[in-house]
Formats: sequence, structure tokens, C-alpha cells
Amino acid sequence: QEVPTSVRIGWSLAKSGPNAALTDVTIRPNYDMWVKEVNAAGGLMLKAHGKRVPIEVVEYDDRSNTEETVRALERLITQDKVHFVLPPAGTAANIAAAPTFAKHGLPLLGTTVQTERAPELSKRWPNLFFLLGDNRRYADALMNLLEAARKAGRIGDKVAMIHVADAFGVENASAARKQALEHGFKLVVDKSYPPGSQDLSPLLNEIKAQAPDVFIAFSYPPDTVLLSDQARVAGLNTKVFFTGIGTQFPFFRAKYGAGAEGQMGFGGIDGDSPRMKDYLARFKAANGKDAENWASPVTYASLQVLQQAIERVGTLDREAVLKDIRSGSFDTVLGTIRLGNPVLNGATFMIGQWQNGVFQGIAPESKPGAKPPLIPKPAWQ
Amino acid sequence: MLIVEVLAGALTLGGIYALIALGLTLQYGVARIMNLAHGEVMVAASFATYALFGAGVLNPLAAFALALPVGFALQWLLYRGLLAPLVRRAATPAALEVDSILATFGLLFVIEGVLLVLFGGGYQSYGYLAQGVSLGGTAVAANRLLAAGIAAALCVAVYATLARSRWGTAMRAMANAPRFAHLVGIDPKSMAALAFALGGALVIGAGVLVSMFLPFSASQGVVFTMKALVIVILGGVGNVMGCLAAALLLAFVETLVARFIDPGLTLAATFGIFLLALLLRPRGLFGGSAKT
Amino acid sequence: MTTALLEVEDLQKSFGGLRAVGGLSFSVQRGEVLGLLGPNGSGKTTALNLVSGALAASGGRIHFDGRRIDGQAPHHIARAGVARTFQLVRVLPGMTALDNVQVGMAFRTAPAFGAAARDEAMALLERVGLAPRAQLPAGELTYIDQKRLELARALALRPRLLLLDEWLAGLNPTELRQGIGLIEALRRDGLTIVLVEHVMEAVRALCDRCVVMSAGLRLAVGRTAEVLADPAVVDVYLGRAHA
Amino acid sequence: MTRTLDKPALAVAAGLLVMAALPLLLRNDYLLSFGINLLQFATLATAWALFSGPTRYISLATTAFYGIGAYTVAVLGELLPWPLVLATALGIGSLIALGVGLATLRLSGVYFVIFTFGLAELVKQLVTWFEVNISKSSGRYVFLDIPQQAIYWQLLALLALALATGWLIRRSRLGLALRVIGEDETAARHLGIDTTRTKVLLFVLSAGFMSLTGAVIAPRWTYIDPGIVFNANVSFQVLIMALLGGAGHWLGPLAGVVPLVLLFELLSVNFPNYFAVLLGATFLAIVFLVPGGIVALAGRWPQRWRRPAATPSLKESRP
Amino acid sequence: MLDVSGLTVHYGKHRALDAVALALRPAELVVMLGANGAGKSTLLRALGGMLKPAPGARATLDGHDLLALPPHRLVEAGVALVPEGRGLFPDLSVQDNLRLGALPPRARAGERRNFERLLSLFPRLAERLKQAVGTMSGGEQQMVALGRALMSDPRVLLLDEPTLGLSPLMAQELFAAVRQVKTLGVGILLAEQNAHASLAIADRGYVLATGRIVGAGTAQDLREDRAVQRAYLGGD
Ligand SMILES: Nc1ncnc2c1ncn2[C@@H]1O[C@H](COP(=O)(O)OP(=O)(O)OP(=O)(O)O)[C@@H](O)[C@H]1O
Ligand SMILES: Nc1ncnc2c1ncn2[C@@H]1O[C@H](COP(=O)(O)OP(=O)(O)OP(=O)(O)O)[C@@H](O)[C@H]1O
Ligand SMILES: [Mg+2]
Ligand SMILES: [Mg+2]
Repeated sequence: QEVPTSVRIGWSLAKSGPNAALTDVTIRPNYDMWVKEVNAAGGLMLKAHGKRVPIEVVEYDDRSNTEETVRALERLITQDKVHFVLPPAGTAANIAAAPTFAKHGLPLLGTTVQTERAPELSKRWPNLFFLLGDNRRYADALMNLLEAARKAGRIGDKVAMIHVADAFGVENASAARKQALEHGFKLVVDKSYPPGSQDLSPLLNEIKAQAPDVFIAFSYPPDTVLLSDQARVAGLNTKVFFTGIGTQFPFFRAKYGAGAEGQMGFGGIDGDSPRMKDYLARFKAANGKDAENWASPVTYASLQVLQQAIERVGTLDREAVLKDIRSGSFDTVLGTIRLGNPVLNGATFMIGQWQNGVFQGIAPESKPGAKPPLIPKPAWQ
Repeated sequence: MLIVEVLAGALTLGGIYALIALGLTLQYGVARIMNLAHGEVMVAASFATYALFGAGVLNPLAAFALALPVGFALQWLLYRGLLAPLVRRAATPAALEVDSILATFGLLFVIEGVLLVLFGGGYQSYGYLAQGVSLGGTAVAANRLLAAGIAAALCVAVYATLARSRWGTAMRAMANAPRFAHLVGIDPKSMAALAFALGGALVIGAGVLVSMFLPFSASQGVVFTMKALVIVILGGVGNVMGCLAAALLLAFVETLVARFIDPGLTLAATFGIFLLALLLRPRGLFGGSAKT
Repeated sequence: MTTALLEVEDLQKSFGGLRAVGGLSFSVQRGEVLGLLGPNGSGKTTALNLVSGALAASGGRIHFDGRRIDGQAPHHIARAGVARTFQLVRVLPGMTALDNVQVGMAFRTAPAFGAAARDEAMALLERVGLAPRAQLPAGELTYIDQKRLELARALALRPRLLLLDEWLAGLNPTELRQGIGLIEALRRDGLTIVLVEHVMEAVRALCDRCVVMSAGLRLAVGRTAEVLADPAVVDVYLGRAHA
Repeated sequence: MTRTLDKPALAVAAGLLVMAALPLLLRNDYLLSFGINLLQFATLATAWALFSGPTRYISLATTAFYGIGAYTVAVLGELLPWPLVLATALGIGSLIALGVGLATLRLSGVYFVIFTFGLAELVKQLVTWFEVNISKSSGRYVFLDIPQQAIYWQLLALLALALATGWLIRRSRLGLALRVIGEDETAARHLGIDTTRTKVLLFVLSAGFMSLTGAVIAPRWTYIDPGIVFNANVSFQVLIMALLGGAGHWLGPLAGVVPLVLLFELLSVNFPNYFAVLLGATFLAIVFLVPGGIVALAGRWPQRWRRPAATPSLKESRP
Repeated sequence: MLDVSGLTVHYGKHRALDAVALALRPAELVVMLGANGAGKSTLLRALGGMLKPAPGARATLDGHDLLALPPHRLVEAGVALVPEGRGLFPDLSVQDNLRLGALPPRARAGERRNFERLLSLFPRLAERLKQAVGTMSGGEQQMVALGRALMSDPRVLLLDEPTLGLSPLMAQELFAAVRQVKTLGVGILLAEQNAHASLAIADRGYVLATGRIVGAGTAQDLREDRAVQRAYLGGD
């Protein structure tokens, strides 16, 4: 068998358009950093050839357009003859990519894809993995947390929930709605708003008038900032204040500093884990900025999975690598993970909270490293 | 209480809309450049403010004061260098429209691309004057209020100039029938450059103001361009008063719908109102009527 | 019904607060040339616009050949046999003169299209004196030639009623004589014509009867010579020099 | 009124035949998907120019119809046989176009342009609202096992149909009516042209092709939501391509689509990190170097070679 | 005052004016006669800056070179053109249109006086100051156009068929007004098809045919010239 001179790895990311932010914050720094690290170590160790082989990257920009994604992937696979392809950015792109990955027997370790149909989809395309887990579990985790707080007498049962009007918002909201009602919470506000809103104060004022104990917003980063800003102005300070995606972003801390204390969002990390600390430090050194605290470590972990599977198999045989991914266990920044179930639950925290400048994982509370939530959240400052 | 809340919300939003749209109305109405890069220019100004503020060089208000003259100069150069040649060669207004759409579409990508290279694709946001100010019992963000105030002052100044001054009348004449401008001693080229630069300065100013309270990203410009276009058209091309009224109308509709009907329908309502208005008044709310 | 080809009763049109036409009535007999006169802004063009369907009337009735046409779309009226020219010419600037005329033939009740229509179109251009410029883009013709082209195009519709809005304006006396001759010839061919005109020489030469409007109302109607001698008409319209 | 095929029409027909054979000869996934992209834009731009070319009404509603087609597939794809799904997409798209066409008759110029843009946004917002509040979901899955080749051929057939329609209309009285409307709508009305019917008919026809394009391409994405299928960029890209080629000629849009799709591909393959800047710069360069569109550029030299046509035809024009 | 020589204008290959020379004195009314297509409008448009003449042309106003000026400077230099089609701003009000006439600095001082004089000349405009010009009748627009030109306090007034579309009464009034303007010292170059009426008020005239000046003389001489009578006065 011919010895490869390089391991060709390809990706197509949204470098412009609406998903560019996701690419920029969560995905690309990890891809770049991983390639750099692997190559600094001499490359991927291919046992079968008895040597380390450096990674060679082929990358494209799909401009946040799924049609472009599909075409770029096909180009990567058939023209550029890459050995492996890393996932694109966002739910739509990952799902659009799934048939192509499947057709070419490539593992798709999705880290920016979230849908309530994850279990069903991973059956349809067995090489599709959901590393962020089952969408519905997030609502579960949040509601369990609230339930506990209510039992402890720290909050009442009035919940105000808003969500951005797209798949992400709708799915999270409907799961949360169902859970909230099951747990006996009262939904005093339950509304959606269009993506790209420039003023959410009418909504916040309406919510304030209801004086809820809990505020939940399934929002995108710009809305998360807008909501956080406008809630401060409106003086809406609920005992639990959940916003996200975006709360876990480093720029959130940069912007609000200590003012972010107590605000909750998706994700979270174990602030005391040495491995995580090491990852965050390396990330900062490599990219000159802090890592995001949810999908970013997961993305890095997915790369570690791929790397370990390839090195364990020792060749670039896709089928063998895929098999190893399904059966093996992997040592990652998130701890040890196994992908027997393609929908990976519990690898990452689902709910986090800013505590002393760290976006600390607080739920599920059973997860090692979880800290108790800070409820009620301190006043805005 | 509720009235104040709605009023404050609508007016702050409307002020900013008006400023953005006013810039476009000058560029499109007078200089005849359908500027698709309008929003990107604005976002670029937001990024520049962010960079300057972040580096501790300027606070946003100082940046705003600087933005107007600098923006004017930059946009003047842009017109003279890039667009004037197209104006010169255009045989008909329709040809100019096509050319300016194509050219500013290119410009849109260039600006967005440069921003992507410089700042990446993520959202940026900084805090400045973000505390609330009590206004008749409702808290309004100081930065929004300030921005709306400045925007309103600018709009009134521009409107008064256009409506009352001789120079403003000349500019409206240019908007109406540029081919005849020279008959009354207007230099169409410099008037167009002036209008374009003034419009550009306004939108750059708007970019600075908006950055105080909205997160922004490189890919976001087109949202503002389209909103501005909708307002300009709703008000009637080249009609400054119409433009201001349309901006306020949309802001009120958005605020009211968000507050009393369903926030999910704000944009639908915006476009619904826009389409309805055009169906009833095909040349905008305040558009002139042509004679057969 | 009457034998009148066109019957206008109590026609009204307002623009905002301005009553451009306020209760105008007149009729046009078959084969006659009716002059529609009046000071500037008295509503003549508006009246033509109402008859041809360019504007919708705010009140009143219009009958053409016994059928009611007010409220109908302009293309219906055009196909029914009413052709017009415009005070401010509207040729199709990007098309040749010949094509302009051929367009007139393509959409009438008995359409002619393509090569079949060419000869007919050339004949019409010949008739208005434009044959040598048949291949020029209409936008490059002089104002007067554009007017001629408009007439040829209107004739291409094979109308029964022709509405001419100041078609003779801007001709020098020699050309005016030719123009008058042309309209006379059209009338001889059986065409009925409504002539809005300020050129008195033409009105006197061509019109059997005249309607004089003032401020949207009918000021006078009758045989041309009588109407033009009417002191009220002299006062508001003709001025002493022409009386 | 000559219905015989002229030289360009023959060339185009031959080109289409060659394209139909390509997937059988090349068997390359990437080229196939590139071909699909090319055909998609070619069909959209040709459909766009059917209406907008001669009337000079610039429409930005492309994405509305394209999205309607795609959504129809997402909703009905698994319930009905494929031809019926396509027919439904065509029906819905045409019906909406009929309503819009009738409503927008009084609009002209830039008012029409922005109206159509607003329309696309409104459709997107309403679909979103419906999905969020009534269907309680926002993304939809299109699990249809339609092979890529089949998509390619369907698009090719659609393009051929659109081109043929454009070619026939040019030669018909309808085409003449459209050109007159483009020149002077008021005059057109007084020349016996039913401008309303003409415009609406063409608008519906053009929208029908767009809806079908959206429907045919949808199975490629697997997952769609309103943000994806009602993407305003599609309208703009189509507009730019058609304008660049020259919308007044029935082959103009094609002349714009081919180089631009190639250019997009070239830039995104070679300069993934500077795509936007380079694309913008190329656009500017094109505007300055190719005034009047590619058809005009191409039209310059053949004229010198060809003898003047025996029968003078109606001159082509471009908005 | 106004001296023109060697004025040649091409539209593409077509030569519309061929080495035209003419002169105009202050307070003089000169009429241009010619069949349609003779080049009258072309001449006025070239002098008014709307067309660029071929090299070799000369046009001076009191010695100042007019052809060196960009079109928009001509008004300031004292040349006002009322073109065919009037060249108004249709969406602007009558008042705004008139006010724009006084845009050039030279006209500012006399603006009030000119405005008042205008309104007494055309009382109809006084009633319609707020109306958008585009909605006025053809004749009303013609008044606005002439009025706007007069507001610029011109030394030379170029009028292209100003009575086109005016009622007989209005045309008389307009000619009277033109004569009055002349007495203010303005030189007027008038292109008119209505040869009778224009020769009646003109001092001199030129005859244009296919772009060349083929005849010139006092109004009296021209009226009596048999060729002119045949061609332009409808005589036999
Ligand atoms: N679209 C319109 N909007 C507002 N006013 C209008 C409109 N069209 C015409 N008018 C007004 O209606 C009146 C009649 O206009 P019309 O054009 O019919 O006059 P006319 O008799 O043809 O005059 P002329 O002889 O000068 O052409 C005028 O006062 C004019 O200003
Ligand atoms: N824009 C143009 N393009 C090409 N040729 C033109 C253009 N304008 C005028 N011409 C030609 O120039 C010649 C002179 O035209 P001009 O308009 O000066 O005549 P005129 O004496 O004013 O005639 P009229 O009495 O019809 O107004 C004509 O032969 C005309 O066809
Ligand atoms: Mg009239
Ligand atoms: Mg002339």
C-alpha cells in the first residue's frame, strides 16, 4: 500500500453570511488550532505506515448557503480527494451535508447541529453524530433546575418565555413549554419574535408587567445582547435570567464584566477541570481570544475523537475509522466520551451560568464538576 | 404609562430609521445612485467606532462628531472616483440605474469582505451609556434616547434646509429632473456629488449612533439597506418629508404590533403596511403624481 | 339612439380639489370635424383623456357608436375604434418609425402583423410624409416628425374616431397648410375627428362645429364661425386680435 | 412572424442536448452538482427575463416563488407522487403570482422593484409565522430519494422550456406587446394593448418557472426553513446575472449566468478567505469594462461579419 | 452683444447646423425662421449649453467666450434658455420653479421685483403658486417656463417656440410680454413657427434651411421677401 505524504482534510465553512459568526466564534479557531497542533507534533500517527503524516487542509467558503455547502463537499470529496471532511456550520448545513457524507462513508461529527429529530436522523444516516446531544434534554435540564429552585423556595412559578422565530427557537420553546407545564409552572408570557429584531423593549416591558420569577429567552447572539441590554434598562431582573445562544460567548463577559454574574445560558464548562483549563489556555494562545463555553470545547473534542480514531486504526480507511468512532472510547477535553449512541448526551453541560467570570456548568447537576446555581441572580450592575 | 412606553419605543426607533433612510433618499433621489452598499457603509462605521472606542482613542460621541465631516469626504471621493464615471457614460436613467445597482452590489461585497478580514464574521458590541433614563415612568436606554435625539435634530436640519433654503430647492430640482438642472445654473455633477456625500455622511453618522446600542456583524448591512429602501419608497422617492413620515410610521407599526399583537408579526406587519400603502398610493405616501 | 358617433353627457373629472371637467356635454356627428377649444387649462386634454379611457371619469356618461364606453379600459376603447394622439408626444423611442406604426396594426380588431403589415405601414408613413425616415428610431425624430409618426400610428388602428390633441401646433404656415390638407383628406375618407387646437387658422379651415370650454365647463357650442364670433369666447379665449 | 429556428436557437438547442448527455459521459459528482447550480440559475434568470426583460419591470420577487416551490415540496413531497408535487408547486406559485400581478399593476419603476422585494419578505415572514405558531416547528425535512442526475435533467428540461418560451414569445404578438409596454405603457394602452393581461400573464409564466425551479432543487438540501428558501440573495443574484448578460435578449440571461457562476466557483475555490472582496472587485471591474452587458459586448463583433438581415427585425433593447 | 460664428453641430454623423453665424444686440428681438428640422432648436440648444458644437465654433457675449463655459455657468453669464418641452421640474411647485430661476447670484438682487412683475404678467401663476408644475395644463407650464427664465435676469433670452400650445389670447399676451422684456434691454432670440406673429414683433430675422443660414434681414424686409412669403408665411 502506498504511503500517503499527507492526510488531506477538507472543510467548507460559512465565512460570510448569517452563519459567519458561528464559524468565527466556535468552529474555525478549533479547526485551525487542531491542525496546527497536530502538524507541530509531526502529523497524525499512521501505524500501518509506521510514520506520522502531516495534515494538509483544503477549505472553502459556503457563504451560509446550503446549496453551496453541498457542492463544496462534493468538490472536496471528488475533486480534491480529501481523506476526511470536517462538518460545516449550523444545523441546516450539517443536515444538508449528511447524505453526501453518508454516500462517501465519511463520519459527520456534528457539533453545531441541534434538532429535536436527532435520534431519527442519526438512524437515517448512521454516520451522523450529534455531539451536542438531544435538543429536548436542554429543556429538561433547565426545568429540572427550576423545579429544584422552586422546591427550595427560591423562586415562584411564574415563567416568561420568548424565542426567536426559527427552528432553533421553536424547538427549544416547545420542549420547554411542555416541560414547564408538566412541572406545574405558569407561562405568563410565551411569544416569539423575528430574527434580526432591533428593539425588544416592548416585549420586555410587557414581561416586566407580569413580574415573572423566571425569564427564558431562546435567542441568537445579537438578540441575546439586545435582550441583556434592554432588560437592564427596563429594570427587568428576574430571579432566573436565561438567554442564549450567546450568553456563553467570551464577548459577553468582555462587554458586561461582573455585570454578567448570575446570567444563565446554554452550555457551560467545568471551571475547575485541569483539562478544560488547559484547553482554554491553549485556545487563547492560538487564537488571541477566549473560547466560547459550549460548542467550542465540543468541537475540539470532536477533532480529538477523529484524531484518536484515525491513529487507533492506523490508516486512512474511512470505514475502519467510522467503526472505531462508533465502538471506541475517547479521551477529550470533555472527559472520556463514547459514541455508541450517535446522539451524545451528557458530554457537555447543558445549562451554564456566569459565576465569578467563568461560565460555569450548573446542569445537569449530576455531571461531575457541576456547581450549584446562583438563584436569585444578583441585581444588574 | 403605556402610551409613554410605546411613544418612547417608536420615537427612538423611528429616529434611527429616519436617519438611515434620509441618507439613502439623498443618494437615490438626488444623485440617482441606487446604493445597495448603503447598509455596509453603515456597518463599517459601527466597526470603526467599535475599534476606536475599544482602543480608547475616541468615545462614540466624539466619533460621531468626526463621522459627519470624514464621512462626507469619504463618500464624496467614492462618488467622484467610482460612480461619477458611470453617471457620465449612462445614456438613459434606466442605464444608470442598472449600472449603479451592479456597481454598488460590488461595493457591498468589497466592504463586507474587508470587514470580514479585519474583524471576522462574529457579532461585536460594546457598552456606552447603556443605563436607563426614566421617561414618564418608563425606562429608556440613554444611548437610544441620545441617538434618537441626535437623529431627530439632524433630520429636522436636513429637512428644513431642503424645504426652505434656495440650495435645498435646487437639490430637490436635481432630484426631480436632473437633465434640466443646468437651465437654472445648477451644476448637476457637483450637486449630485454633494447629495451623495451628504447622504453618505448621514448614514455613517447613523452607523456610529447605532453601534452604541445594537450588536453588529459584517454580514448585517443588507438588513439596513433594505429597511432604508422600504422607507424611501414608502415615503416617495426624493421626498424628504415623506421619508421622515414613513420612518416614523414603520417604527410605530413595529412597536405597536410587537407590544399588542405578536412580536413574531412585526416584520410581517412592516412589509404588509408597506405593500398596502403602495397599492393604494403607487408612488409612495407622498409621491408626486404624473400627468398623462 | 341618436346618430351621433360620440355622445358625451355631463362628464366630470376632479383632481383633488380641482374640477378639471365639470359637467361637460357635447356630441360628435359621423364624418364631422369637431373643434374642442378653450383657454389653457380649461380641461380639453382632460376631456380627451376621459373619452379615450386614459382617465376614469368621476361622473357622467360617454357613448361611442351607441355603446357606453366610460369606465372601459383604454385598450378596449382603442379597439372599438377610437384612436388618439398626445399633446406631449408619446412615440416608442427605441423602435423605428416603421415599427411604431406596425405596433398600431398588431393589436387592432383585425390585426396585421409582421411582413404583412409592412406595406400598409409604409403607406401610412408616406401619407404623413415620413417615409424617408421609416428606419430611424422614433426617439431621434424631430418633435414635429414625432407628431406625424403619432398620427400615422393612430391611423394604423383604423379608427372611426380620431382624437387629435394640438396636433397642428408648432407647424410653420406651409407645413400647417399641408397638415390641414391631410386632416381634410382623412375626413373625406370618412373619419370623424375631434380636434383640440389653438391654431385658429386650422380651426376655421377644418371644423364644422366647435365646443368652447372654459374652466371645465362648456362656454359655447355651435357652427365654427358663430362660436368664434361669440363675445364671451373672444373675451376668454381669442383676444381682440383674432376677433 | 417566422417560426423557423434561427442560428442561435439551433446552437442553443444543440448545447442543451450536449448538456443532457454530460452526466452519462462524465459521471463526476462535483461536476454534476456544479451543473445543477448552473442550471438552477440559468433557469431562474431566463424566467426572470421573460417578464422583466421586455417590460423593464425589475422584479426582486424571484426568491418568493422559488421558496414557494421548495416549500411545497417540503410539505407535500412525501404525500403525493412527484409529478403531482411539481404541478402543485406550479399551481401555488402561479396563483400567488396572479394575485400579485393584478395588485401591482399601478406600480412602476423603483416602486415596483421594492414592492417585489417587500413581497418576498412578507411571504417569508408569513410562512415563518405560520410554521412557528401553527405547525409549531420551523425547519422541515425533505427526505426524497431523487438522484442528483434526475434533478439535473429536470432542471435542464425546465431551462429548455423556459428558453423555448422566451424564444416563442419574442416572435409572437405577445412579445411585441411586451416591448411596447417597456417603451411606453400609456401609449401601449391606447394602441389597443391589454397591458394588464399581458403583464400579468408574463408575470405568472415567469413565476411558474421559478416555483418549479425551487421545487426541483429542494430535495438537494434535505433540510429547509424560511430563512434558507426565501433568501433575498437569490433574487439579487438572479437580477445581477440577467442584467449583466443583458435582459433584453432572450439569450442575455444565459450569457450572464454562465460566466458569473463560473466566476463564483473560481473565486470560492481559489480564494475562500477573500471571496467577498474579490467578488466585489470583479463586479466593479465588470461594470466598468463591460458596459451594456455581455450580449452587447458579444453583439459588437458578429455584426461586422454578418450581412444585414433581409427583413429588418424589431430592434432589441435592454432596460 | 451676442456674436456667433462657425457654429456647427452634429448628431452622430448627421450635420444639423453648418457654420452658422449670427449676432444679437441688446433690446433686440431676432426671430429664427425655418421649416421643421431646419435646425432652429439645435441652434438654441447649442447656445444654451445643451449640445456641444464641433471645434471651430465661436460664441461670445460681450466678448466673453460662452462655449468655454460648462452649461450650468451660462445662466450666470446671462444666457437663459427656454427649451422645447420647457425643461421644468414637474414635481416642484410653481413657486419653487420660479425661485430656482433666481438661483444664479446675478439674479438675486432683482428677485423680488422680477417676481412681482411676472405675477402681474401672468396672473394665473399667482393663483397657482403652490401647484405642482407637472399637473398644470400645457399652456400654464409654458408660462412657468418663460417666467423662470425671466427670473434669472438674463441678458440674452433664447426662446424655443414659446407659444407652442398657447391659446390665441395667451399667445398674444406672451408676445406682448416678450416685447416688454425686450424693452428692459434683454436680447431675445426666438424660434417660432408662427412666422406672421413673430415677424410682427421682431426687429430682425434669420432664415435657416437644413442647418445653414440662407437669409437674413429686418423683419420688414423678410415679410416682403417673396421667397420667405412662399416658404414661411403661407403666401403663394
Ligand atoms: N393629473 C392631474 N393632477 C392635477 N391636476 C391636473 C391633472 N391633469 C390636469 N390637471 C389640471 O386640470 C386642468 C385642466 O387641464 P387640461 O390639461 O385638461 O387643460 P387643457 O385644456 O388641455 O389646457 P392646454 O390647452 O393648456 O393644454 C388644469 O388646471 C390642470 O392643471
Ligand atoms: N437628438 C437628436 N438625434 C439625432 N438627430 C437629431 C436630434 N435632434 C434633432 N435631430 C436632427 O437635427 C435636425 C435639426 O433638428 P432641430 O430640432 O434643430 O430642428 P428645428 O428647426 O427645431 O425643427 P422643428 O421645427 O421641428 O422644431 C433634424 O434633421 C433632426 O432630425
Ligand atoms: Mg391640453
Ligand atoms: Mg424645434
